[in-house]
Amino acid sequence: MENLIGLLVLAPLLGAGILLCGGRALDRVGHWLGTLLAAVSFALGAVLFADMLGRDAEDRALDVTVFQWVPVGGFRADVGFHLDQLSMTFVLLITGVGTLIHLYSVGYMEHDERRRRFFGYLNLFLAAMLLLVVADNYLLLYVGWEGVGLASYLLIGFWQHKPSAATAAKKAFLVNRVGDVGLSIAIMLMFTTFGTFAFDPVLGDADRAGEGKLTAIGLMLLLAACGKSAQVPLQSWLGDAMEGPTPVSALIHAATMVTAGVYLITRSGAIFEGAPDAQLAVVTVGAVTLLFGAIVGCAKDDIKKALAGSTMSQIGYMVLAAGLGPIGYVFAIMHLVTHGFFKAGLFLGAGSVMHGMNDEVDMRRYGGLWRYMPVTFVTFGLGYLAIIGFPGLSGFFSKDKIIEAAFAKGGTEGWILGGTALLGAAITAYYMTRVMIMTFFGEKRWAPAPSPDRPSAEPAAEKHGDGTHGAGELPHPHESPKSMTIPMILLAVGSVFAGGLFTLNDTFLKWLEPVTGHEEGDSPVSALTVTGATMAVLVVGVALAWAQYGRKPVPVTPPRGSLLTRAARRDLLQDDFNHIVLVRGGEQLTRGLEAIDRTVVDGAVNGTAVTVGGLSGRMRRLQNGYARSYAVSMFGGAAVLIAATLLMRAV
Amino acid sequence: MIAAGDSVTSTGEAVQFWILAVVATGGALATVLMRKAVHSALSLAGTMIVLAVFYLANGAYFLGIVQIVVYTGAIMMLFLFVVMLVGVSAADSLRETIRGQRWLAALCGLGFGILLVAGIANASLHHFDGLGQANSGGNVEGLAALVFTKYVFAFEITGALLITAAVGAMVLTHRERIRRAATQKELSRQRVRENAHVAPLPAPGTYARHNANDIPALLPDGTPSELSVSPTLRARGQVRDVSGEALADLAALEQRSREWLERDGDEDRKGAVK
Amino acid sequence: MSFPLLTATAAVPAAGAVLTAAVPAAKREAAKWLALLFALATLGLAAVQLARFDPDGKTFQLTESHAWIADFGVRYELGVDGIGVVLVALTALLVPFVLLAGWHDAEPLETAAADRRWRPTQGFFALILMVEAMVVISFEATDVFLFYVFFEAMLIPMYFLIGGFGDRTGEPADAGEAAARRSRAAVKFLLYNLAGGLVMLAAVVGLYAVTADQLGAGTFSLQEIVQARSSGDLKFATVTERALFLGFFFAFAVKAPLWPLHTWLPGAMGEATAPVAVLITAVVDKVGTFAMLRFCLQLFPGASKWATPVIIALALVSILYGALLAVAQRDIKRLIAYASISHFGFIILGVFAMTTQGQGGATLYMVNHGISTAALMLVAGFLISRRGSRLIADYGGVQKVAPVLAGTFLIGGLATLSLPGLAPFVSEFLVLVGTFTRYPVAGAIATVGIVLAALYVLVLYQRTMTGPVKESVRGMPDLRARELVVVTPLIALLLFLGVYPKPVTRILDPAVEHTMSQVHKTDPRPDVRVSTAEGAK
Amino acid sequence: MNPVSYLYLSALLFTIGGVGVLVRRNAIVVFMCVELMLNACNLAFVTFSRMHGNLDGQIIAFFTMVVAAAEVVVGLAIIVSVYRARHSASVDDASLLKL
Repeated sequence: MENLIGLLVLAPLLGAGILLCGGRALDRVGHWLGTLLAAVSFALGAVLFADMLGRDAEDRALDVTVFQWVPVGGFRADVGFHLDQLSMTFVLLITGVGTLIHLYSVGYMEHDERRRRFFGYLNLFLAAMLLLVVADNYLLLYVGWEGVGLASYLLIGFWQHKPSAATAAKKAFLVNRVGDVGLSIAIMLMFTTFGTFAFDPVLGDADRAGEGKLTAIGLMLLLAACGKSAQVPLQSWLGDAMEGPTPVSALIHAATMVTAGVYLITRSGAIFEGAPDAQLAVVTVGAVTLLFGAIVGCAKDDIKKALAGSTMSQIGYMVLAAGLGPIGYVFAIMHLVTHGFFKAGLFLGAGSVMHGMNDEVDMRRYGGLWRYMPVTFVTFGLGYLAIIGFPGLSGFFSKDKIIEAAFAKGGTEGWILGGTALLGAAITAYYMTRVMIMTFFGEKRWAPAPSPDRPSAEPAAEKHGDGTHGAGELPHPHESPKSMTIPMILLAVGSVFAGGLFTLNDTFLKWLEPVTGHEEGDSPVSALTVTGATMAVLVVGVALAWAQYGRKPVPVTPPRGSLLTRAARRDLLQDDFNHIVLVRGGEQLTRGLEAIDRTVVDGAVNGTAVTVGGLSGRMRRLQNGYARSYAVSMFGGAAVLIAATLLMRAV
Repeated sequence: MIAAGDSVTSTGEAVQFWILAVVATGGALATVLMRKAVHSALSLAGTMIVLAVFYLANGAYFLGIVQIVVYTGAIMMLFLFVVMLVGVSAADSLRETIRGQRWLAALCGLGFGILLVAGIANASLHHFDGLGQANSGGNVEGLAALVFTKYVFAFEITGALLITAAVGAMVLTHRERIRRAATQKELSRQRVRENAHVAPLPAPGTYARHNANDIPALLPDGTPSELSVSPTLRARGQVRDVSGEALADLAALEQRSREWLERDGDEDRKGAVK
Repeated sequence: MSFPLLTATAAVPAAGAVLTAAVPAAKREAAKWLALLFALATLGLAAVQLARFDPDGKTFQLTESHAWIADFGVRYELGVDGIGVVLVALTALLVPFVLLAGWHDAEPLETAAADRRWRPTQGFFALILMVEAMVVISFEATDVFLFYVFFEAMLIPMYFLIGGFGDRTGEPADAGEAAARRSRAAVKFLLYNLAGGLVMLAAVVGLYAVTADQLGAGTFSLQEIVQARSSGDLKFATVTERALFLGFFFAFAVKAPLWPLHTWLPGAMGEATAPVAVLITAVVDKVGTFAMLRFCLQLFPGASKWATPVIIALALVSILYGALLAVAQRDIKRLIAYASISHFGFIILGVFAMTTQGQGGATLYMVNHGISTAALMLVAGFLISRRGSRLIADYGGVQKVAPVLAGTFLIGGLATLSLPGLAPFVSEFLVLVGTFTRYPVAGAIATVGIVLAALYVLVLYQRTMTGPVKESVRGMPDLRARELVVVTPLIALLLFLGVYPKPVTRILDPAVEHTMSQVHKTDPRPDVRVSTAEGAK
Repeated sequence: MNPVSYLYLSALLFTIGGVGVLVRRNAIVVFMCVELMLNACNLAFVTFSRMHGNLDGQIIAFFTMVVAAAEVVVGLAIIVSVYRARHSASVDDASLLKL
């Protein structure tokens, strides 16, 4: 059984290898091969899951060491896997959603000449992500961590001929690297503290280390999580990452990779529990991001960027929950899974809309699409209801639990966090309703297809099957092919029922409890009150959005808006801050250093050379070429020699 | 004449030394200071003869004779030959061209001399053995005994050196003829081909009062023709220029005739006025 | 007496150099194949060395020892420890690729074709083999003087390689100016390294004086000195030891190169052809860091400890400074040169962290950096040879026209930025961990270097490979078969060593531990003894 | 008189010869000055020979003479050939001992 874990990772890795190294011969079957291997991975995951269910709750973890990876002195890193309930949850989510999105991509990327490579990258991502969640030590986790970063880089920049895509990819990788610095320092700290960085000994003995060390490790892990999960202050890359193809946004930047930070924090729960300060930092980051993402999501007109803001905000919820400690871990993961379903569904829906709308991403040019794309409308609508927490759907259960847990934190802190979470729920309802209304309802605001000289946002679907409409024509919205709708339908099913299934009999709680532990907080408000409040803010949010966008026509050109709106459109000025401080400052710094290198460091060297050259130029004049002149020197030298001899004799 | 184990020489030798030392020093100074190489050579020869006398006085009879015969007689004559070859009349300009050379040389010389003198004065050389015993079997025999026993290797090597030097001198001064010398016919053809000096070169000056190879012929305008004298003489600067002399002679002749015919001259003038 | 394997490993390329140089002008192709044959033979010998080397055996193995200059105690003494044997193997491995990559780099100019005596091709290949021979013997020498001789002598062929052969950059009008710049770079390289070498010579003489004074007979033998020092027969005065250490270190720091002695490297690497640049940074410069481990630490452990804080500071400056300047470069090769300076900072940091992980990582880094820089630089060289320009701004969208070239360039770049899964990651992380355990602040600062590495690599990739296809790169051919033969094994090796570095660490580890024991340093102990005792499991 | 006076005279002649080498430009004269220096040395050797009572000094002086003769022969040959080539016997004209 243990050996299957390795195969789980190897299957997509093999796919990546074949697809990327194989020549054009694979162009015709490559995408199906990639999908097949993803499915194989899912099947293996399912087998392992079945096997795991067959065992006792306490005895479900599987451990296997494949080989010693880096043995140097006391430093031992192994390639070993640890599959427990937490990892299993992720494995199923990754392979399941991953397979669906592979399937979706078959249709979505049909006309891209580099489709084979796209599937290679997707497979690479799956392998890295699986490695991340099944690794049994932090260093191997780090490999997966950077691996998904690489896959994300390659996929965001998949349409490399678009400078914006290449820049976005670079930005994503760089911001992630900043986070990675945190993870690597955390690993180093673990090594100095524990002499190892495998999960078992580190987490088992975390309580024996000093609080200071644990806080330091915790903060570094948080930095890593911030980078990967796009949390404030490292959130700026996620919006730009929407330059990638939509399936990528759905899989990597919504359902799986961005939640790796939550996995990391949950996995390292033992460390955070020993470091309350670090936990405080985690909940702070979660709460801030939750609002930050939500506000950004309200202002964006680009459908994908609005969804990206939403993703940020939802992950904020998860991080907040993970920061609460044992009272929140389970709900963080539960929200993560349900979010994986509905957000992937929403993105796929968005992709489907764009597919039918000449790759238009501006919601102000949509409108009234429900009539033209019924399947997309229904699945997107179910996802929408799930995310805003409509009673009975997935999001309702998971989000509700998180808000409860936030209140249960207790004290002023609890009130603040709970309040924030509630406010976030309200804003979520508002911006999601806004997206829904602007896209599917209201009058048509379609605009002609972009002219060829304007780089298209999603070049994948440039050549449509019928090939009827070119530049300057109005789009003809149509339903997407089966390969795209089937994954959407399946994900919609997930987003409707997953939450209920998990909550029924506390299945999910019992499933995860052996790994993460769980305790009930003593909430100052009852669960019912929380649910009521959540419903209330939900209604308020939806109503506000309806009042603003549903009752009167949406202007095609965005109004100037308030100061906050304008700031939110620019990602709350984070990018401007980065640009001024980091980019400009960095440019100045490197240019200054370049000048210093040229003038001071190299200048000193060259200066020495010039000085010596000048001196020898002067000295050279002594060499006038006249033999007699040299003879004088010889004669004088002889005299000096004699004098020296005599002097030595005298002394 | 030579007292063994003494510290003072005889008075005669002292007198001889003081007189001849002045001569030798004078000769040496003259060697350095004379402008013409010939004079330098002669002064040097004088100094060498004085040194020969000193050798004799010091009991080095063989060396004294060799000094006179070989050094003064042969080597100095060689010098004179070369001086003649290069040009006996060419006098050195004593103007120094290298800045500070003369000062530095004087300074170094002075310092060097002082050091040498100081060194000799410091050495305890008050006693001398004399050569009475060494020369007892005859100076030449004594030298021969040493040369052919103790210094035989050096002697042999010196022989090799001399031969090498002789060969070297020949090699250095010998000019290899690379091509066959052109015959007269070929030379004349070449002149015609090049259309230069088809006629023979002008002969050197043959004047009423001068007809020597070192005097250039005069061109019709009175300037000397460089072509008429040997290039060797020209290079040595030994060409005598008589162009000015002829004109001066002419002027002197006119002057004298005018003086002699003073009246006629006046008459001429009167006639002219008339 | 057994077969002198170590001598043979150096003698074969030397003989190859002589024979290649003697090939007549018209037989250029034959000269190339001859040189390649000899390089491969050397690789074979290096492989035999690796096979015969027993990691658990004595420190120095396969030793050879003959009297050389008996009056001064100079011996022809060869021997390899784990580090030496691996670096010999690295050198022998890279040179065939360098030769293949430079296959057409030294063709005679059309204008000079008439001159039948002009043989640049033979010269180029012979010089590379000569460098190989000298580098190999430097890695093998256990006599300080012998090492010094070849450490200096390799400057001569390097000088001619840098000064004599440059990129073909289209415009013949610029040729004169380019040649002048190249010549300046070569002279700078030579003077810099000679200056370092002279300081070292003084220290070598000083070492002899000390040993002659205290042991009765002067010696240059590393093993003898180390033994005498550990047995107490040889005691350096503190000041003397420090002075000698600085003398050695200065030369190695120039070679390595360490900030602020680095300014020769960008010029030399920028002006030389890509294969020669690889030779500089991947092979020749390794002698500097290798010698720090072998000579500085083992001969002068006390002084090494004394100088550590300053050297660590300089290494940190190197890491950040090199990376920042790499970001600012407009010239592809200079960018890679500055990146190398940053990487050498990591290596030196690891060496002087004085932990098993640090030094093990640093030695592994030498190997990995050699391979990764070779991959990146050679692909960059292929790119440059296609367009005839080194300026980043002259490229754009290459990915579209030459996807394989772009892909290999990206992999080389990712290796340079130490992506996990590729070889340099393992070594870089080991260095960081090793440093961190003893100097947490330095380790943390050095970690910033990995962000900057990502910055310069990705900026380079973005500007050259992505974006709209520039007119100037349109129609650019993709990698040819010969070029693929060069790049593919390097990339395979990067992947293999990234996933399974154990074969190399297995050999390096005992040697590193030996060095550590010479310096009397042990690893810091972790705060918490984990319950499962030793190891990660 | 003490024979040391010969040594002083020898020193004086040597110095004069040395200065002559330095200040004269005519190669022949320079050679003569060299000869003068050699002779001064010979005088010293002969004097020492007398002081020590053996003939070794005279032998050396003898060899010096031979070597001087050889030197003069070659030197003058060189002067002649240089003169032929450059039409000058000045040592300053051959100022090629520089870059």
